[in-house]
Amino acid sequence: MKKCRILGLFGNFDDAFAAIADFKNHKVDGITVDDVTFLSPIEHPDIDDVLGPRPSVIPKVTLCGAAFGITFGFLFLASAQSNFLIQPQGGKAIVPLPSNIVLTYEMMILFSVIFTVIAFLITTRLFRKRKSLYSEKITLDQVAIEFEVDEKYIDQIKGVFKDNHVVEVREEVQS
Amino acid sequence: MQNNEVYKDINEDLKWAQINKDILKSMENPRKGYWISVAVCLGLIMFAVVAEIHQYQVGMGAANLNWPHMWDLYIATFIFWIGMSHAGTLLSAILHIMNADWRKPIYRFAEAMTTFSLMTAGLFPMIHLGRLWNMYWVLPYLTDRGIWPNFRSPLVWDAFAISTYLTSSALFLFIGMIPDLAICRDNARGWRKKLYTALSLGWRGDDRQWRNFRRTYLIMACFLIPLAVSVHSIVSSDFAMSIMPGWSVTSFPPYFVAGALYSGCAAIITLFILLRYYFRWEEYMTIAILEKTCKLTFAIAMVWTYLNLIEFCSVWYGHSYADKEVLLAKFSGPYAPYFWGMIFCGSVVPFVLAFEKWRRHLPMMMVVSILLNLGMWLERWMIVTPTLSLSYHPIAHDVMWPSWVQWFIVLGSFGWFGLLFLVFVKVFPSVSMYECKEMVLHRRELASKEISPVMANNPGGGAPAPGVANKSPGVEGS
Amino acid sequence: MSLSNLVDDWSRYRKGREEGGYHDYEHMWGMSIDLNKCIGCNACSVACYAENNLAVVGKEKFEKGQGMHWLRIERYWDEPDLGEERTADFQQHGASFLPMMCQQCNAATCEPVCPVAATYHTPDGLNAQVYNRCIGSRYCSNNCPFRLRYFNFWSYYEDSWPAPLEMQLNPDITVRDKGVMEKCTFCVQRIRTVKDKARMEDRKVRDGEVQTACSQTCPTGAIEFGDMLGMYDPETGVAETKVTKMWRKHQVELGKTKQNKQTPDMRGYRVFEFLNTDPCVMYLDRVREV
Amino acid sequence: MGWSGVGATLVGCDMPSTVTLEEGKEEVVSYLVPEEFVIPGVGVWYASTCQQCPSGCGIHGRVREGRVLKLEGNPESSVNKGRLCQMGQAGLQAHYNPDRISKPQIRRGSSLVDATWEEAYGLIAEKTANISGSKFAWMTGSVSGHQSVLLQAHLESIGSGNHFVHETINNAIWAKVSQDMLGDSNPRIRLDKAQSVLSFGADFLGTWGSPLHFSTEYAKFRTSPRGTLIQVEPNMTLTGANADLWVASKPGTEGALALGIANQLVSKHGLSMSGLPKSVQSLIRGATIDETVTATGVDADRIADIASTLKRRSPSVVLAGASAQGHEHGYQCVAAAMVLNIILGNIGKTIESNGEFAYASMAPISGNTQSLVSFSQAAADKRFDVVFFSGVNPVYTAPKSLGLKESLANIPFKVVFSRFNDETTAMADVVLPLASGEEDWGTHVAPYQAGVGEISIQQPLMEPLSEDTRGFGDILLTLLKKRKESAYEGFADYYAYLRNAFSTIPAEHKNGASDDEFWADVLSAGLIDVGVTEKALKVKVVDFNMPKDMGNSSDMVLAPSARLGFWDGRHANLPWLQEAPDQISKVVWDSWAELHPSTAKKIGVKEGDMVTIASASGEINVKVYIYKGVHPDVVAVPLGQGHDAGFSRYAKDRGVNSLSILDPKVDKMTGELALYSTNVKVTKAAKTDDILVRFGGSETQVGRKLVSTVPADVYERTEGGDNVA
Repeated sequence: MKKCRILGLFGNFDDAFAAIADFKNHKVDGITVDDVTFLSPIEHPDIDDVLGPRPSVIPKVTLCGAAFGITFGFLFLASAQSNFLIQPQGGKAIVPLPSNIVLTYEMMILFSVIFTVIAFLITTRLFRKRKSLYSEKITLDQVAIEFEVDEKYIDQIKGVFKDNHVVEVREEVQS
Repeated sequence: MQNNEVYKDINEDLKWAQINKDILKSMENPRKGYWISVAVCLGLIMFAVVAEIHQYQVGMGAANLNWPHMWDLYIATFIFWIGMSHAGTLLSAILHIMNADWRKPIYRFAEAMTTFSLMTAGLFPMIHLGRLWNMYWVLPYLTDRGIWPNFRSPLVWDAFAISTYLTSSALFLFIGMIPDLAICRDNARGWRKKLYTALSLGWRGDDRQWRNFRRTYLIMACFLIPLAVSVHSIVSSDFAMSIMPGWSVTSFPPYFVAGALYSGCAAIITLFILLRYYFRWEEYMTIAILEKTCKLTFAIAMVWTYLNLIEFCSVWYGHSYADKEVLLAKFSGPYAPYFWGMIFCGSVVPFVLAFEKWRRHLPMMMVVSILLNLGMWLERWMIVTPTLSLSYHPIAHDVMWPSWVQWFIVLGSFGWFGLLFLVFVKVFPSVSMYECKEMVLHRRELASKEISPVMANNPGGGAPAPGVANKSPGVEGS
Repeated sequence: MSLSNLVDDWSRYRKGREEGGYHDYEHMWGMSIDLNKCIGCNACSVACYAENNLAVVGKEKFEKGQGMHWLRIERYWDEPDLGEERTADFQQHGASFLPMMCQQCNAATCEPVCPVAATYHTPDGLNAQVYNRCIGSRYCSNNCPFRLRYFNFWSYYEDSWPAPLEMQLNPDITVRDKGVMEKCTFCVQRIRTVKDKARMEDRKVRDGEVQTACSQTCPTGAIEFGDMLGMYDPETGVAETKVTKMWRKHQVELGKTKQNKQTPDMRGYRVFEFLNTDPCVMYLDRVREV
Repeated sequence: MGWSGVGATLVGCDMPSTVTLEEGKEEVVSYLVPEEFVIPGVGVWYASTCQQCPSGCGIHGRVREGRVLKLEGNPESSVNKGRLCQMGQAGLQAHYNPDRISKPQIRRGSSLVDATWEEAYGLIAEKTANISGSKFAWMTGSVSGHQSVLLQAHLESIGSGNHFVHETINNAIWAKVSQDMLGDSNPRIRLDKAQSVLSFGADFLGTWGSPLHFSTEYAKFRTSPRGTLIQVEPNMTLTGANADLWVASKPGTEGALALGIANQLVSKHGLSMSGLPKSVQSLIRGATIDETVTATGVDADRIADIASTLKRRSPSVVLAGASAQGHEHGYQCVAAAMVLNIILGNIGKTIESNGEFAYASMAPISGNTQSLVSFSQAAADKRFDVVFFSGVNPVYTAPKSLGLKESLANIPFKVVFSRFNDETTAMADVVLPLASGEEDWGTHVAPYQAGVGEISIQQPLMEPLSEDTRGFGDILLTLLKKRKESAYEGFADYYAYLRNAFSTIPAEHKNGASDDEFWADVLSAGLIDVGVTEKALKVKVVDFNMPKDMGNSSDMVLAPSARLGFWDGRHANLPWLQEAPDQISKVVWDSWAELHPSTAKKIGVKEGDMVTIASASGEINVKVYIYKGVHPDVVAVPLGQGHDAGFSRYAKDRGVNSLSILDPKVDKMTGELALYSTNVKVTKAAKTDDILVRFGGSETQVGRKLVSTVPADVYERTEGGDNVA
């Protein structure tokens, strides 16, 4: 039982979408649309409809970032201010809300952004060693469908690709 | 409707491969003009460095600052650069959220402008410090002395806001660039290959990446907008929070933000024309987009003018003699020429933008945009200096003109900005390729929808009609 | 310490809130300057130069407005209150002199704007300037309506005290280098000397024991200097000093933007009172026979 | 930054608290601990006497680590009662001045070269070996105390009586008039008693008599019941700037105005002239209001107003100073003022006797300008072979028209005792470097003392900065020893001499203390009151006449007014005073010409422009300052600047010396230089790049309430009766 990776390059979105539609309709049993990895030079506006709903955690992370920014920001300021060796304000508020609100606001944005970016880097699995199955055409003008499946499906998948005027097919057997 | 045919935002028949080719070309072997401009920038920087070293050694007196003119061009120019940084956010964030896709070909360099003008602005607070070497005391770091900056001070707010803004906008610029970096990676060789491989972080454009990319980009845009507004409000509070006549003006925050967007847009027009001319990017930086930008600028110009009037009125009806004196001094005092210069550049010149004929006339737009920025710079100066010359205590009434040191450093800042930008355009794609592709695709679909209303109620998922199919990119692209 | 410090600070803050104002002052140094007596002779100003190591900047720099006169005598020719006289073709009532030193505001506008807290309010009620903390952002000076803060635009020490002039420098205070803001301190070194003495002898500082250089030298005794804590905060039971009496007599009170005097004709006033910086220096109207 | 924040809360627990050294804790929190918490060193205070002007104020010097750091007034001193003026404060800079002469110098050919004291003394001894007294002269500033005693002794030892005592700023004529009319050259002025003061150019807050003393008196004068000050002068002095009524009068007409006022007092207010000689009475009768108006240009109701004020607000004092006495008929002007006093019956009320100082030999000898004139004459006549100069700078203070500088060449041997290489020193044959006022021993008797006879002690506040400077007393002593060893061999140095002098002081002054205790007391007090012999003023009006033509020429008049600051120019080398803005014009580091706006308009100049002021005896170019405090026919150029390059790095190339272009006119009666009687032509000159630097961005308060003024009656109503001093 070997895992095996296959990638089909298509000349345009419509062929690719058609192929995906086929998988949707279980042309190959055992393969669902969820196994499809779709590579493209741009994000096609209709991609969600084609591939069906696929969730993203980023907004939640951002929310955490914001929350952290607010709490940490304010606490940090407050602790710093209240630890001032000499109270420089001669009787005025030690933890002045107006200025702290301003600064906390900045902190919130800063941490939200940072968290978002980190989340992005993680969820998109960047920094990974590049997969051998990749065509530079993808950043040019072609789209691709990739599967990582059991050996036995390969031929059927190829079939579906062929039906939808695939331009090029690459496969690779993992040891 | 002949015109609309001529002036399209972008030509939807543009081939994707062509886009890659055109943009990537801009990053290759520079021409003579490039090196000349680099040399000029370096020259300016050199002068500024000399001036700064001199000032560092002998003291701020070298800048011809005095009592009561403790601040002058440094702070004015600082505000100017901060302001300029706002345009990038406007184009990339606000217009992105508002789905104005004509921004796509031009927002990349605008964003770069944001980052670089921030990097320039950041220099000025340091340059203007009397004890530059203790600059870091403004940051809240732990010391065994157990002391912190004074969080009440608007200057500390500046430090926070600007560092936040710089971080965020730099990240925003970078994230937005990743897919293009991938394109560069796939087309580059040699050291560039290594560079882009590293920078593109292994982007391969699969649907997961795109999906999260879109979300991230949107979210960051959402945060960047309030951030930009807050940053310039805070900068304005350097003045609004004081009690000096002509500074403690309640309407300053919006006034500053408007001014910021204004100068930013003007700068974008300038760079737009330069890039279009230099890289022959008529296909991407089209007259239609320029027109849209100009209209936007005009709108902001009017807002700015309005806020200006508001300020004058509130001072006038405020019945504070000192405020009135400062205002009158601006009108008729020694600073009057500069003040009226600012009014002319800021409120009169923009009316040129109201005429289609001129909007499409590139040299004219070039001149106008530069005038607008000049006006904006004067505005900042007219905010800072007259108040210092003429505040509450008459014994300190005095007029002072900046010395060569200040002028050199101010000019040098333009050199510094220019240099950063010049490096950018050669190392990074200054037009967003993937978004141009999106734009092309989108326009094409609109066009196709015009052709066959059937498509309108037929979501892209279904099998496309042949007529449409052969319009899809692959066929022509390959 | 930080926790205890936090608690201290907080309780002090609460206390201040309840009692309406800051009440942990040890002193509240203040002045009253009688413009009826001031003859504008400059003695105070020069005394200040001598006491506080003020740099002599020379003609060129003075012309640029980079002089370091902590205490300046302002001279005005007009008399707004005797308007009609302005049209006369002679200066019939002489000049109007105004000695101006740091007003040591209790609600100082310079304090909140300093990014590094280099200027702050001491328990003595003084508006302190920490030279070695100052980074020279000069915001404080910009925000001082009296323009009483002076900046070291140059390294004055290099040529202001050619030998042996430097032997005159007062060792109790520093000579400031370039890039630092400075201003009148109410001769804080003198205050310290007296406070230390008082502490040694385990007693309170007596009235008139501290004298600033200007008030000590003033030929006509126009400048009164003393502790006003008794007036600011009666609970402390600090005795009424000469200065406090003057303030009371002229019905001027700290912490007011507008004085409501029983006898409006009493001469006391504070410059730019309406700005609510709450200066600790009261001036008494100049008097003229008209 | 985030991590540091975390650190703040977690790690923060062992951070130093707000402790300071004197609280005995170890940690010193730098960077937020201000000057406030530096522990000041403890200074030691020594009493001495100020040498900055002849007034002889008592001072306290703060000494630390053997350096004198600050001067304050000596509260014990009746002269300044613990106060000090800016010149006194700046005494430190005269002491620490970088341009002080540190070695004796002897002229070799055209230049002065450093020498040893032996050489200098040797040379002096040789030159004065067998000189006839008439060929020798001393020229000094005002001198008193034991220095005076030794100086007289030195003159005797040579058998000479030539002692020229020169001060440009003096009230010699006032003294003369008082002597003639009251029998006391130095009457006591009771400002504290007076209800009104009419001052004809007597700048008693700045330069007249004993400025600091009168300033303290002025404070009393101004407290309720508040006295009225009326100042009549051609250009505003510090006193004028504080006057309730400032009247501009053409120089020379002060006397006429005084008589006019007298006339008013007699005719309108029924004061009697009995006791005045007929001539004076007729003078007064002659000075009708119209006469006076035409003569003085002061309008009638103003004169009437002054008269009634003097009557109403009695007792009053009428004073006369520089601008009144500086004329060929200066004596008459002052005399007229004194007559006013007599008519107003101020003698005995506000003008009393100061008494006679007990020890005549130590009594102050006040300088004048007559001595300068006669000395220049003598020098021109080649009457002297050897002249000693000390505490004077005649080459600077003498008008060029006296030709002193040239005639000094006629004096073969000039010895100058000096601290600075001033104009006179530059012409010396031998320069003896003097110790500064803070290094020297001495005793001084203030020329003006309010009814007391104080001998003020001058003691060194620190070691001499240069071992090659000598005290004035020491030098005199050495010179005397060289002449008659026997009399002075007992005294190792001047200190020994003084010490001895004080041990021989009559016992009643020691009130029981042992000799050493007494000496210690005197030193710590800084002075000793030896009392005065009472004497009463005897009014005896001498008759005088008032010339009809009082310099009413078409030309303008030059007013070389003096200021508390540079004094007669001797302090131009003190940076503090150079940088202290002039009290009136607020000019720094420069000299200027004061013009009335109307005059300026006529000449066509505005502030900062250059004008040429030309008299018969020369011309000066100076920048103008325009204000309403000067008579339209007068151009005032305050003294102080215009020194030779050698004098001081601080006075170098600064301004002009207005004394230099004065005409050689003198007061007919006393021979005093007529400082205020030089006619000049003022014309616009080419602008130079060197600008007039003034302090202050505004001459007016532009609507702010900075200095507000209340009428005196309001003041009386609210604060009448009490004296918050």
